[in-house]
Amino acid sequence: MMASGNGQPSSPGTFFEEVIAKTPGGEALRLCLQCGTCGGSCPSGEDMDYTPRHIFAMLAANMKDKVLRSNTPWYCVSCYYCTERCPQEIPITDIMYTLKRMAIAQGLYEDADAPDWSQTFIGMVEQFGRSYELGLATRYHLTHRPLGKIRLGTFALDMLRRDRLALTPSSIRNTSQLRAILDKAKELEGAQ
Amino acid sequence: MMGEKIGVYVCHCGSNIAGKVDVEEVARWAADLTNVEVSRHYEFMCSSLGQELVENDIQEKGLTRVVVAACSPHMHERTFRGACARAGLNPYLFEMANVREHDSWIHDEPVQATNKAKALVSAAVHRVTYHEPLEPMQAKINPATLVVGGGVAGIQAALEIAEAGYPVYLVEREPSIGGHMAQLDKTFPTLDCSACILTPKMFDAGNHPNITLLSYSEVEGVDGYVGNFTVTIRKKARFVNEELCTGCGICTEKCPKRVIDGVFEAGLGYRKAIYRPFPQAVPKYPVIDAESCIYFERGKCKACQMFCPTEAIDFEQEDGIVTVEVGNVILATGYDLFDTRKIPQYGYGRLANVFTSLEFERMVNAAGPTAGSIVLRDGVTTPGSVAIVHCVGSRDKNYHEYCSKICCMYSLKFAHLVHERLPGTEVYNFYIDMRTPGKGYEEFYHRLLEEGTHFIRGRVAEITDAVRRPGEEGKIIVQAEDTLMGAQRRIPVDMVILSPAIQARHDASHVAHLFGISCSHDNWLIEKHPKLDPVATMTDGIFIAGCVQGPKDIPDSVAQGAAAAARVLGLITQGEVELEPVRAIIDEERCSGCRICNNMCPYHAIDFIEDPGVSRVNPALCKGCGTCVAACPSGVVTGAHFSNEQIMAEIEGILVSLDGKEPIPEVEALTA
Amino acid sequence: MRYAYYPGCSLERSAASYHTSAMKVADRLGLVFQEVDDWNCCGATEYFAINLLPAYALVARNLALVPGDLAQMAVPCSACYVNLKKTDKYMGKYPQLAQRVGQSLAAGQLGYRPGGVQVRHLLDIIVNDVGCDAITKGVVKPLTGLRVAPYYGCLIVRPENGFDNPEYPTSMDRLLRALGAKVVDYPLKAQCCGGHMTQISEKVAYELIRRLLHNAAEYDADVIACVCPMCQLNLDAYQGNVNRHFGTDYRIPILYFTQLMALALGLSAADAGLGSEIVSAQPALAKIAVEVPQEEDKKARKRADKRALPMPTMPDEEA
Amino acid sequence: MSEKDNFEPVIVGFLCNWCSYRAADLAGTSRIKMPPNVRDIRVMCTGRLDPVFVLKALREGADGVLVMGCHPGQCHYVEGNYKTMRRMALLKRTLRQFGLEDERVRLEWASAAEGPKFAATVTQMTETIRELGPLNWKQLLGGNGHFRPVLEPELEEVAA
Repeated sequence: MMASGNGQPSSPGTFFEEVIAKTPGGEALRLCLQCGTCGGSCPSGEDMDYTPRHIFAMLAANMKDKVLRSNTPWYCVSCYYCTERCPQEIPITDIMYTLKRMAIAQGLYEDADAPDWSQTFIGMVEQFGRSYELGLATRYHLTHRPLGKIRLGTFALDMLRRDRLALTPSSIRNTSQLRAILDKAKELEGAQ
Repeated sequence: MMGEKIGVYVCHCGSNIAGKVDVEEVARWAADLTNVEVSRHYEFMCSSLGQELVENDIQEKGLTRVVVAACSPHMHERTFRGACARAGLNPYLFEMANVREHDSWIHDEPVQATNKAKALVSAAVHRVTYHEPLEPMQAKINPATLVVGGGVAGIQAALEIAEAGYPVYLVEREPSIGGHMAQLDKTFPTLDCSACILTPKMFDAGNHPNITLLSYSEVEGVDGYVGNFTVTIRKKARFVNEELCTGCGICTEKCPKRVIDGVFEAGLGYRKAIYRPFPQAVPKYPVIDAESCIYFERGKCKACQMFCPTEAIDFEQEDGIVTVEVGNVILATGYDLFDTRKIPQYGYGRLANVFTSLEFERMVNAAGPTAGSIVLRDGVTTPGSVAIVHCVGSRDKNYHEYCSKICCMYSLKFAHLVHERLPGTEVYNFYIDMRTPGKGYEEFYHRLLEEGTHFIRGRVAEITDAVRRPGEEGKIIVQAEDTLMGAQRRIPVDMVILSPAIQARHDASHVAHLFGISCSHDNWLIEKHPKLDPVATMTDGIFIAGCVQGPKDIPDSVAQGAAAAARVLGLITQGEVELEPVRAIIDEERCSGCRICNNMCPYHAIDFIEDPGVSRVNPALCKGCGTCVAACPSGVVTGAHFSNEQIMAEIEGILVSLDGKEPIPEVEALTA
Repeated sequence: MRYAYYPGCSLERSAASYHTSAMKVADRLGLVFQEVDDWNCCGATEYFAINLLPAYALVARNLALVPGDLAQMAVPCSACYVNLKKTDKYMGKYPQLAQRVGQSLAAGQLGYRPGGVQVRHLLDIIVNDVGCDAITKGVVKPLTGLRVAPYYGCLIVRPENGFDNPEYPTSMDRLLRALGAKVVDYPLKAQCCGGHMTQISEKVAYELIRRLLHNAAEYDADVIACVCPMCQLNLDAYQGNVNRHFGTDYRIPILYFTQLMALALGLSAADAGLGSEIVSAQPALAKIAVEVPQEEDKKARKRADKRALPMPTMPDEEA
Repeated sequence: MSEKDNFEPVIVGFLCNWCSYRAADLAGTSRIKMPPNVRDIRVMCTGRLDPVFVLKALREGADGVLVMGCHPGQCHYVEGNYKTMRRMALLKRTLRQFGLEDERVRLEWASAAEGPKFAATVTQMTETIRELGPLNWKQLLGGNGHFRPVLEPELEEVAA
């Protein structure tokens, strides 16, 4: 019936509007001042293709391909410093999650490491209801990063020696209930 | 009530109303309402032609009531009441329907906006039928004025009024007038010395025959209304007899107790327990700070008393209460500095060489704790690099959403002072946007560009001493995104100056409440109109000037002080004012004397009269809120201009059926 | 005091020492923790990157499983804590999200009303419900002489949780002081440990870990105390990798705050879950068995010259 | 269902002159859009609000009543809004006994600076009433719509 506030929901269907719509509280993105507090605060900001602030300028310009192909969302460590410090209260960490989801959904990412790690992790959780470090690590490293396995080896060995890696997966009892919940959620999300 | 002749006028307000509301249709529709004699629409009702339309109809058609559907009554009620009065109709037989602010400007759909306009017009027509002629009350204006706050705005206002020949009471909370301006060294953009231009004004204010200076005093209570305020002021004990003191300063010299001066020296310097904030203080008398005085703590010392040549020290002195009668009040209570400790990532209080702007002002001041040298917290080392951080607590929804207006300019001034005093020192200004609107301000920015200041466009993320890479050891590292480069930068410096937001005084809402005016959600006092009436308030006789209304620089504060004085002088010259006759009246014949209303009244305006055993309203004290009217169990208190029948009629009118369905039968008022 | 208890996947194995010590300490402090039956993974920082609604539904299942008689839930892992707390908060803030999460839960015959469970970090419960005074009373073996760097990391304080300052938290400082330890006040205590970056970009992750170790070492910390299994894993298990990567030689043991509590409360090394840390805590802990005289604070302010300018005081400053 | 969809609620707003009326003016000057369902009546203070006004509005066909005043502690007349708070609480209790949904009568605060809050409240209130559907006052009272037994103060009868 009406827009909240006097922000003009201009040109619906643009990439910018899509990101806003897919983020709880995403409306605040319209308020970005381009002050750079996020970029200055980010612990991995030095290694990002574009700082978060830069990404927001690109979002406003609907540069979908460049944004989704950048490493920026994947280098977000979810430390929430940006969200906490943002003078306009933009849920920046949540927006990074939205960009990751959109990149995966549209296959628009350059380096597969991070998306694959997330998907491997979630695959485990959906199967067992719990995460399972050894299985996760081996599956991820064997499928995606065979060259990294040597260093992983010492890490895993240290962990195993101190009994900190489970050899068998732990599982919840009611996996069918969990599956039903997640299936319904996926169905609802797909229907949106 | 029947047989009234009502004129209805629907304003187009250019396209402001007519662009959404079908004004012709509203006028046509209103013509059929009961008692409506004439219904018109016109392009600009507030124009002289529009007003003449009303005046002619009153005279030619014998209208007995007038309704104008236009903007908010806060905008033009007075205008149209004037038109009625000129045509010989009592101005209170007029009612306004707000179809602009409350309708055309906030709704998009024309049919719905038109329907709402009809309902609002119908409400006004129903209501105005029950209006009664009222006579405004007259009040004499006491020519004395109270000015609260002795900063530059208050001083200016006090001097203007005093010069015009009228008495002024100037109340200041601190021991001396002067305010924040007295703390500053140079003023932007001209770089003239703050003390040199302010102290003569302070001296004049302190010595003017028409100004009664009440320093170290606070207002405790305010009673009355425009023209006739009674103000109670607490004069805090100075423990120094002003009659005897010559201001020689021996007491301060001999006092053995040294404490950090958190007010005038902004925490960067010390003062004694008996002190004068600064040498040019007005008045010249010192005060004893009882909280740090050794005598008050342990019962002995009295060094000051022993050395005082005129026996002016009086440990027995107590707070005094002064009551003054004034006609008008000017509030110029200024601002507080944002507490930068609320942003822990900026390190203030943890990293020694992070300073606030006011600390730096005192540091560069030749009369300040370092005699003007720019040094680190150790008091000796000069910095080789300085970072100046803009927008600390400003433009940030977590603290203050507004721009503090003066920080860009004084931050530039700081950069200039560092260049001037410490040539070769690197200066970095971190800013979000450089805001330099003002005469000579942008030119000053250009001067700083020439002087070689490094400008980094990016809000500082954090300030730390945690070393990450070589070159950072022993430095304070300022981390920010250089947004013009799109990259994170860490700049190691020796000194950081934070430019904190200016915020409303911590007790601003208390002051607003005391004087019966309102403040915004961030506690700035609210002016009557942000553009056209910036120094008046919604309460007649109370004016505001300077930073109490919002962030301002010195020229603006002075201008407001003078403007408020001009408004007050206008009222004083007028001699009398008209007061709205919106008052409660008790029908003593029917009053049961239950006294419920007596306690309801926040102004103690209702007294119980023992003899006939009824309550009576004192019209001079009543402010017309109507709380007693709503509370009276016998319904015998009438709120003039807001009577039960007027409001009941308005309710009936506003709920008029608009969708063509059966009108609601039985429209008699419930209390009828 | 009774609480529902959500351990999270890490505490089952990789952070078993956290679980063991937390349980023993809780027992000693009279806290009753009832594990949420058949709880599932919170999705860590991964699920939100894949599917939004299923991610919230996954977390909400845990909230829905909390028995009705328990109003509060204790969570030892900061990542689980933030997910559980955020899900509850967002369900309250965004009704459409709450409705769709509700529909998903209904598919598993479950339901949850936002605000139904108050999600609290274990540290919050210990510091604010039990209180440092009560803890001091229970200390039988004070950690005198042990220089402990409290490491909060991110997710326990951000996004703002209301129980501590998101930039400069002090809860654990107070707790460790109550245990008799010498608390190292170092600037990076709420900075990021790198989270899952060890799996994505070693270069980025190792640099983040290095910064923390470097800063703690600069302040002569004997041990770093942490509140999250992810932080512990990154700082402890990757310390060797970081040393190899940068040619450094950090040997700072990383313990859970509950392990230090267990020791101070007089529990055995086994009850404290000691021995599973990869960087040995032996040399550091030797300091508390042997009473060592209290050291001068390395970063203590130099005695001020009389020209020195006064320092602003902090409202929460403690002697 | 379809009737509910076409239903445009009519809500009477009682606004105090100093805060909420000015908040509404501010919303107007700021062009903040909101649904046109709230029609407002200005009173000097919400303290002037006789509970009978609310009943009158409901009886005359309003589907809801929104009362807005200054924030507690910021009343232009010192404490009129505190009195309103008490009166509204009593009124709502009475209305509840008659089976009126609680959401139909609402007391809210808005300072003169809170134009956006005013707009948000109007929007929210309109949506709430739209959900509830039209108010059938007569049916609620099971008679001719008159509310005399409760409304007319006994004193007046005695006096008459």
